[in-house]
Amino acid sequence: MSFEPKIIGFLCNWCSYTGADLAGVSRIKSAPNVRIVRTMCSGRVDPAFILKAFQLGADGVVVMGCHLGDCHYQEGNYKTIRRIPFLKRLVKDFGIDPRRLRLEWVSASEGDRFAEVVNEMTEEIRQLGPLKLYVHNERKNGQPAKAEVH
Amino acid sequence: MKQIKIDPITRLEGHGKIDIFLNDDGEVANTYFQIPELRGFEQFCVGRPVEEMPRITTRICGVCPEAHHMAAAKACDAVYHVTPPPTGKKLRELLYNVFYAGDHTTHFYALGGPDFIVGPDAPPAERNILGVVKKVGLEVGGKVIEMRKRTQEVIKILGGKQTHQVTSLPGGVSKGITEEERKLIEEHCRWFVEFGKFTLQAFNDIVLKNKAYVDLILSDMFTHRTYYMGLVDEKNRINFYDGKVRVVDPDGKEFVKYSPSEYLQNVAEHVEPWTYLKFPFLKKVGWKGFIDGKDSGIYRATPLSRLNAADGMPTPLAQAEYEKMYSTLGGKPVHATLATHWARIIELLSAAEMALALSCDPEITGPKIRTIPSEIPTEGVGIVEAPRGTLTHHYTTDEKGMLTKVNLIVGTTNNYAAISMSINKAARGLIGKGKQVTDGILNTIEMAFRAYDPCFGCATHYLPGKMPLTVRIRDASGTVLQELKR
Amino acid sequence: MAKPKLALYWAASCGGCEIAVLDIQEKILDVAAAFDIVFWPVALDFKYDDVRKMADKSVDLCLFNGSIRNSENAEIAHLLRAKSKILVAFGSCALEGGIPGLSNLTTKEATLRWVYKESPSTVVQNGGVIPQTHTKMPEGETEIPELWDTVKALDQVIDVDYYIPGCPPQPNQIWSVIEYVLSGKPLPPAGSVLGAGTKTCCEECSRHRKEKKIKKFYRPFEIETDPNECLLDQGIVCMGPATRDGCGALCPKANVPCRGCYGPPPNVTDQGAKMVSALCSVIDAHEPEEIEKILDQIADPMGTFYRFSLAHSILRRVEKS
Amino acid sequence: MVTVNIDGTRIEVIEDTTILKAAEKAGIWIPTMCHCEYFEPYGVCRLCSVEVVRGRRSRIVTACNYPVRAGLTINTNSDRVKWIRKVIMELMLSRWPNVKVVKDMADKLGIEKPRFVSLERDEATDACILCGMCVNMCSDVVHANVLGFANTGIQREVVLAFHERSDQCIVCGACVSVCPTGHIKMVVEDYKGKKPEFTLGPKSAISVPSLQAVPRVPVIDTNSCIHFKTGGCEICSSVCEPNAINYDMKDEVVELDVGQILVATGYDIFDASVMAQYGYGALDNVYSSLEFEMMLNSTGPTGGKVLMKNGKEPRSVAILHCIGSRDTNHHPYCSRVCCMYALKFAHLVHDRTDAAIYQFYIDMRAFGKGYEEFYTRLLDEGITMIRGKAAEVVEGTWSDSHERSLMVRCEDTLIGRFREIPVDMVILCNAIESRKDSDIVKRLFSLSKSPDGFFLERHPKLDPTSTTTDGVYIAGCAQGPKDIPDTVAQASSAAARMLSLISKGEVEIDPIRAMVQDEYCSGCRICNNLCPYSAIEFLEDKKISHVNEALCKGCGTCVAACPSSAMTGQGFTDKQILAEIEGLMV
Repeated sequence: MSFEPKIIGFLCNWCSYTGADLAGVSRIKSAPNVRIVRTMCSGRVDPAFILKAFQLGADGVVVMGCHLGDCHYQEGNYKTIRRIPFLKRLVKDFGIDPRRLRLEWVSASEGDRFAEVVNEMTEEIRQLGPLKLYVHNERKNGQPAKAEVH
Repeated sequence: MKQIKIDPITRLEGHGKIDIFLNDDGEVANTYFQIPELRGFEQFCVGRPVEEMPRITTRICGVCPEAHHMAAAKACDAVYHVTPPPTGKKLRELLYNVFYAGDHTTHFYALGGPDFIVGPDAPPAERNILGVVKKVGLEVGGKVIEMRKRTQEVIKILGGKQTHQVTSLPGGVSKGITEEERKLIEEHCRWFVEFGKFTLQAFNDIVLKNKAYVDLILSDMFTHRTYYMGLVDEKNRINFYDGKVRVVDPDGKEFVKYSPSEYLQNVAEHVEPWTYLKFPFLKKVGWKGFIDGKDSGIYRATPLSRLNAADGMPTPLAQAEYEKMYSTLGGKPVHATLATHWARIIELLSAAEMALALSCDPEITGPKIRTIPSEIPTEGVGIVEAPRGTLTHHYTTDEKGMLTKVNLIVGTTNNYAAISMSINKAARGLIGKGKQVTDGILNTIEMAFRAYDPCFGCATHYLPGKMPLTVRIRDASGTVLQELKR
Repeated sequence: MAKPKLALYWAASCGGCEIAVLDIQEKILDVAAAFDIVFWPVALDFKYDDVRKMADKSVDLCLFNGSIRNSENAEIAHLLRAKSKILVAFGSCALEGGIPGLSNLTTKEATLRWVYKESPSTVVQNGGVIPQTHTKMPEGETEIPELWDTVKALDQVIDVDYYIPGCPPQPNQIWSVIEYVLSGKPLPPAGSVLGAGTKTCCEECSRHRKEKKIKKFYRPFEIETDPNECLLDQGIVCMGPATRDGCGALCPKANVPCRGCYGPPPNVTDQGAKMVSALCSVIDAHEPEEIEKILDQIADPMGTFYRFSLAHSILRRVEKS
Repeated sequence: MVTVNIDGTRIEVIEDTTILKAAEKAGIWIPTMCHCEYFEPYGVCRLCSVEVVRGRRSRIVTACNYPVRAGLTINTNSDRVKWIRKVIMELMLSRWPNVKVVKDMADKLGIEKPRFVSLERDEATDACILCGMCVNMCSDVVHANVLGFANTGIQREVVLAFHERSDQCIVCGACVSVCPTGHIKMVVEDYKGKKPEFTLGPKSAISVPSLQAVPRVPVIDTNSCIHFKTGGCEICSSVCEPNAINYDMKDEVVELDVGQILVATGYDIFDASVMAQYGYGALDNVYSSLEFEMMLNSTGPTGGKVLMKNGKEPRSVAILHCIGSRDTNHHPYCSRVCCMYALKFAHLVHDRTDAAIYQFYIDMRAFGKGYEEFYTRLLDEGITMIRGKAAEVVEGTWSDSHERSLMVRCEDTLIGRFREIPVDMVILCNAIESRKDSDIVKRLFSLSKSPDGFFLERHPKLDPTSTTTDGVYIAGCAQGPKDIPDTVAQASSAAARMLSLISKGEVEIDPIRAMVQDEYCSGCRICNNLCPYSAIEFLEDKKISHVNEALCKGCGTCVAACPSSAMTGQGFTDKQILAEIEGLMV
């Protein structure tokens, strides 16, 4: 049984989420590994969400938003390009391969691109293998537990 | 083979612990004074911006954060090749001297004092600050607390926070003082000087007038012939904040005098597998194990050591007391560990005088408090005299000023070997075949190293200031034969 | 009626918290008067065994400071938890790991290697010695606790009833809590933070704040700052906005930026991530390269944003590579 | 007013009107060869010479520029006048025997053959007769001053200054238009670029933009108008009696505050010239649907006649479906309207000509009400339906002659044969595509586009007229190809939606909004700058930030940025999202 990466995807409501929807409607094949969280704008994605996703066992996180200039809220995604790349560094400092965190622009009309990104990332993460973090030891049967490992 | 555990004594980075091993005929085979914890600042500070060190290293010790704050600040200056403007330097020194006065006070009254003022054999229930109050008079307790309060107030003004100061930056300090603040500080400093005089007077009346005490001080059990280390100014007078490190040999002759950047040529650290704390020694003499004398690299860095290593005090009143002490105890150097208490209160007075002088210095309220570094940061060593020993901070950074190497030799560490010896000596003298291990024994052992005011004794500054101590005598199998609790 | 029983303990910490307790000055005598202090190794001669002998829940209030760094710390933490009715995580270290928590940036191995083998002043004989938990000495075996690889906050090891933040907690705050407890008023819901506000450091900071727009970051020593303007507005990374109030904004008042010792505000899970989000948002640039350039000026993000909270952050520690 | 007597008739005219005008008024013809309404008469041809009698004295003057005075007596027909004209005409005829205007004038004046033989005899039919009208036009009217006379006597000639072509010439063609002999010609040199969108017949600088234009008034194309180039001409205003022409009129931007907007920006037609195989833009008589539509228009350039470039009626017409539509290389979608207008074209061509009509289709989509019926009716009209997309259009020859014509090649999938069909005219059914500038519009209203490039509706089934932006609606081909009834339906529904809101007087907004929890906000002002709708204000008195819920659109950027999490996003709170993540990870 090969390793199936768990990827959390934060999708902006207006472009990427619609794009993902389109991919579905147009029956475009894409890996089932990305589990989608819808936010109104990629600018809503708090770095803490991403770290939390890793903490809870996500092998990768992808944030998708409108192309620059296309933001439904004028410039929400400009906040995103300031946060995510910097968070990438932080994630790297935490010892997590920065390739596990992605920022992608997918517009409402790019169902195919959505699928492409998802497939590509799934493959990449599969290559990287499962993410092992110290915090994972703190979870027992899904519930946070007092750490056993030192 | 029996084993005696004393646990916990108290702490530096954990809780001190004494293992006393008895051989089969009940004689002390050996003693191990263990420091069971390590927080590894040297390692996790790597990668931090060097200018943050004065704010990070304060957390090494919450009792003497000022010392680390200053050592770090001086190391930063060295790293950035800047000299603080006069006002900046004086503000730091003022803060430091006030801290000294406060720190020595609490130690003397809460910890060292009781042994003498109340008496070493007095029942432990009375051998604490309250006992001191009873003996010296009610107002003393209040005075001690007020001393703390006043020093804390000054420190808060100069350091930004009472504990874990923040104001020192590479090239100076972040905050100057107003004339109003200066006035307030000056007033406090005058009070400190008075308090210093009062303390020496009390010591004089109660201890020196008591032959038994003087004998105790000079007794062999509390004597070690070692090297002595201390920071001195260009006139070889004691200086807590700045200057060169001077080391004198057991005969009191100058052995070496080096500037901070040369510390590596002169000091090295020995590692033992049974404790997390390292044992510094004089590199040029070498590590010969836990023995004293001229051939052993073991040295001491205590108030007494500083007095031994210096030719005098920087201030008049203290200088007088200095001379008095040596004349009383038969000239330099003094090897009697317990004399450290005396030396300590002389330093107290000196620090108070220094502080007063600085607080009256017209430059102290000057506007130029910081020089902005312009050179590429490289490497630097900062050394100050912590109340409990010479404190060394050594940083190396990349061209951005991010730390690549950190090495620290903390005050008490200097005395670790000496303390171990003192304990060993005391134990050997007290525990033996047929001798009952009594409370008195515990206290005497305690006195042996309490004099060093070890930083893992910081804790014992506290009211009511009794050293917690338990002795369990176990046989080899570990079953407790006898338990003693004070 | 009998006085309530008070216990104080420190694990891996610097002792500053205890000093802070003393810094309530003369009121310390009131505390001594009001409480029956049953355990305070730094001050009173009670031993672990005494505590072990106590009945469960016999201690009314336990102030626990210091992070959990070795087997001994953990053991006592569990012990005191069992014996105490109310156990309070006292100070940054107990709350969120504090400065020692920065050890989670590195590993136990690296630390031991540097301290006992590589540091310039250390003498390395025959390959070097590293302290062992058990050492056979000629006279017998000595024992010291095992150093942990990861520093933990107290509530990662035991359940904690209340939290008092600060490095150290400010004396006035400590006193206000003690006063409250003595007053016998009903206690706040378990898990609450005491001795601090619900807002942020900015609340207590008197500096004038403008709409945030940052073009360049400076390090505290690089510029002369205007004592009346918000430090962040002047490009100095200040943790104030993401730090709970209660300290009285002492650091900004001393012209140095806040480093976040009072921990995250009530609703924030991860102080560092929050600060990253906030800071990045106010960068005044649109071009990726330019943004990159500005963000590069932030020295040591990990050590700054997680100065006190790393051990209690979402990811706890840096993964060993 | 003065009274004059022309050939015995007395007429009243305004003083100083020229004799020529006066005579015209009296209905008397005076021959001229260099006179033109638009510039000052300068009497070079002398053909308009008349005899003016004052008292006893009489003299010959040129009628074109001689002002009348009270009591003048004018003879336009005296022997003396006739003789003069005869001589002038004979001289001209002898020099330019084959120039039409000269010959015609000679006939008019009853001259068969000149008595002279000119040394400068010029046989050309389009010789320059030195009337100078071009020169005057260029200088007096156009103000370009490019043309002028050189030399004198028989060497006289019209030239460009220094015989050089000059940048002064704006190629307005005014000289061409006045040249009586066609000596001056417009020559199009090195033709560049694709042809202008619509090219049936010439178009003047001032014209009614389209026949359906509202208001239906002419506008001046400042790019081609002479006046806007040289400041000259102004002929239109000189002929416009109500003086309605105003050259100073400028475009003005009018700003309106509106609560709702209907985006009905329509469509562009697919540029067929990118499909070289159909020869659009390269071959004559290959028209786009829109061009042909124009041709069919009764008020169009051909008055509704179906004509080829050469003015003849086509003998056969090919209508090619799906040019750019249903074509993976261009637009995969069906443009929906082509099949039906193609049938309409066929019907009208059938109506107005005897041409044979071929439809090349992939398959017929007559889906609308009454459409299928129309289709069957067309079949009865005898149109040839060829199932198979035309492969290419090439130049060919007409079957029974060597006459050049067009040839459509295709595979007839019904008979499974490859066919070549010669036709005179080809009509392309261009695809409907989104406007070139639709991206700008899209950003302006923060809309989204579907892959086909048309604006995206909020929901394809349940909400086809409104968009993701509150208060902005779409209708017509901006949303996707559709025919008139569908467009009208969609537009009306959008209008209804908007009206309902107006009558309601208040708008409902999503509950998804950011909100500041005052008890947690310390006014660090991180959020203040983040809101593109400036919904976040800083309350100086309370020293905290506040969200104006009416302005907030709920993007949540400020929520993510708030370092104290005092800002919370209703509907998307940290709690909710974190719970969601947890749910996803188990």
